[in-house]
Amino acid sequence: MKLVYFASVREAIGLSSEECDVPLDARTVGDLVARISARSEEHACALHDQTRLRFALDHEMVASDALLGAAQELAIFPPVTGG
Amino acid sequence: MKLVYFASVREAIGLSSEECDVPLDARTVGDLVARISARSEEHACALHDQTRLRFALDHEMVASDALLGAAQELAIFPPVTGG
Amino acid sequence: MKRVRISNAAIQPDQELATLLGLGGGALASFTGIVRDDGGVNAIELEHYPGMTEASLYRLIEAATARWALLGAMITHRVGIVPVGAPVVVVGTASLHRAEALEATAFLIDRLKTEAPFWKREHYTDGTAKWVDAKASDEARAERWV
Amino acid sequence: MKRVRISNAAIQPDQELATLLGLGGGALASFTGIVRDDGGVNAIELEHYPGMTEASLYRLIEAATARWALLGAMITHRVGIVPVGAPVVVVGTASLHRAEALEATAFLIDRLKTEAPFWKREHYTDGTAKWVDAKASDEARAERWV
Repeated sequence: MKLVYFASVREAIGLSSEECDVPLDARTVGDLVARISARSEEHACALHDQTRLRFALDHEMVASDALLGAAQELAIFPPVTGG
Repeated sequence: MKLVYFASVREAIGLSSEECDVPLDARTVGDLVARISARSEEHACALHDQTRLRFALDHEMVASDALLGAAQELAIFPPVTGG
Repeated sequence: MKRVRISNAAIQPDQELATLLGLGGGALASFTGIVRDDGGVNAIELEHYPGMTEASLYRLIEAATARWALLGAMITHRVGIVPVGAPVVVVGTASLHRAEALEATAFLIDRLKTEAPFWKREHYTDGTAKWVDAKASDEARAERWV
Repeated sequence: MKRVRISNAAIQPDQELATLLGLGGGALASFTGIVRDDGGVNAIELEHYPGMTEASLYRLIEAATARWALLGAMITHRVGIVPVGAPVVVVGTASLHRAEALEATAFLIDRLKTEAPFWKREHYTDGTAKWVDAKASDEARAERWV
């Protein structure tokens, strides 16, 4: 799965995208985000509070309990502030 | 008092404005409109149904029971259709 | 900035709204009314009540600025013969945040429809013409703001 | 007519809205968002999620046209560095009658604020910069349309 990060999440992790293998026991977005947190100090810091994050699977906003299914891209970002 | 007419009322009466002396017993807009109706066949036809007319005293929309007071101009017209 | 303009000539919505862009606010909402081709109409003719027209539009702008925190509000209305496809009215408001401008714009056009002394006559392609009847739905929309 | 445009360059609201004037409708409503001078801000920087941005704005336009009888709807959003006073977003809708265009315009900008993947950073005159926090009031306004 491709992971993409935006805005303050991108800055905190220090990457705009990276690849990750989805563990068999990671069924939801929340499961996978918990795994990604373990990658580094920066990941842990950026992702520890899921309530302050928003997620999109293949360009569609989803909640953290959404099933990963066959999605190819998970985006993690703070609440949007356009307009 | 100056009387001014607009749109279908103006066309039905055949005048855009005229002068009228306000009778002492005409206290409201409705009273005066009833008097004006008696001026001609055209006036009667244009003004007989006050529910289909709108009125303005000195440039301010009023109901037919508004007091004439010291107003100088009474406008009589159909419901407005601008915009 | 409060502005009312009655125009005998064609109106350009962007020129009418230009001033509102520079007031320092974050939001500009606008409404443009255009002559619709309603089956055989080739133009409308707008009669108005000079003097009262301007006064009633200013009163609406005063009511809007009393109700919402606006940086500016403008209404431009065309009179005379207006061909199909041409703008008849432009209403615009500017505010710091969007809620105020969006609501004030709806308020101004809704109330204009029932309070400002304009009368519309449709001219048809066959040469006939007919005064437009007021709509009950316009009254209902204006009532929402009372 | 449905159109979404993401622009790196300055946007001209009137050019963005021009097509909506010629769709035969009687009503054009629009909203323009402008960079506000919020105490020491000299520009904002807009980051977005290419691909998802366009998809989410199209989804909003589809939702609006399913809900209201619209003749057209467009959204243009600027990205990159945008100076104070410049337009950031233009939303426009056209319809036969005014209620649809007025409501659909409010719907589109309200939902865009909470669903479209844009992030704003304020650049201050002292050289510092800060990500803008999402507002609870934006969530509340978007909820009105659910």
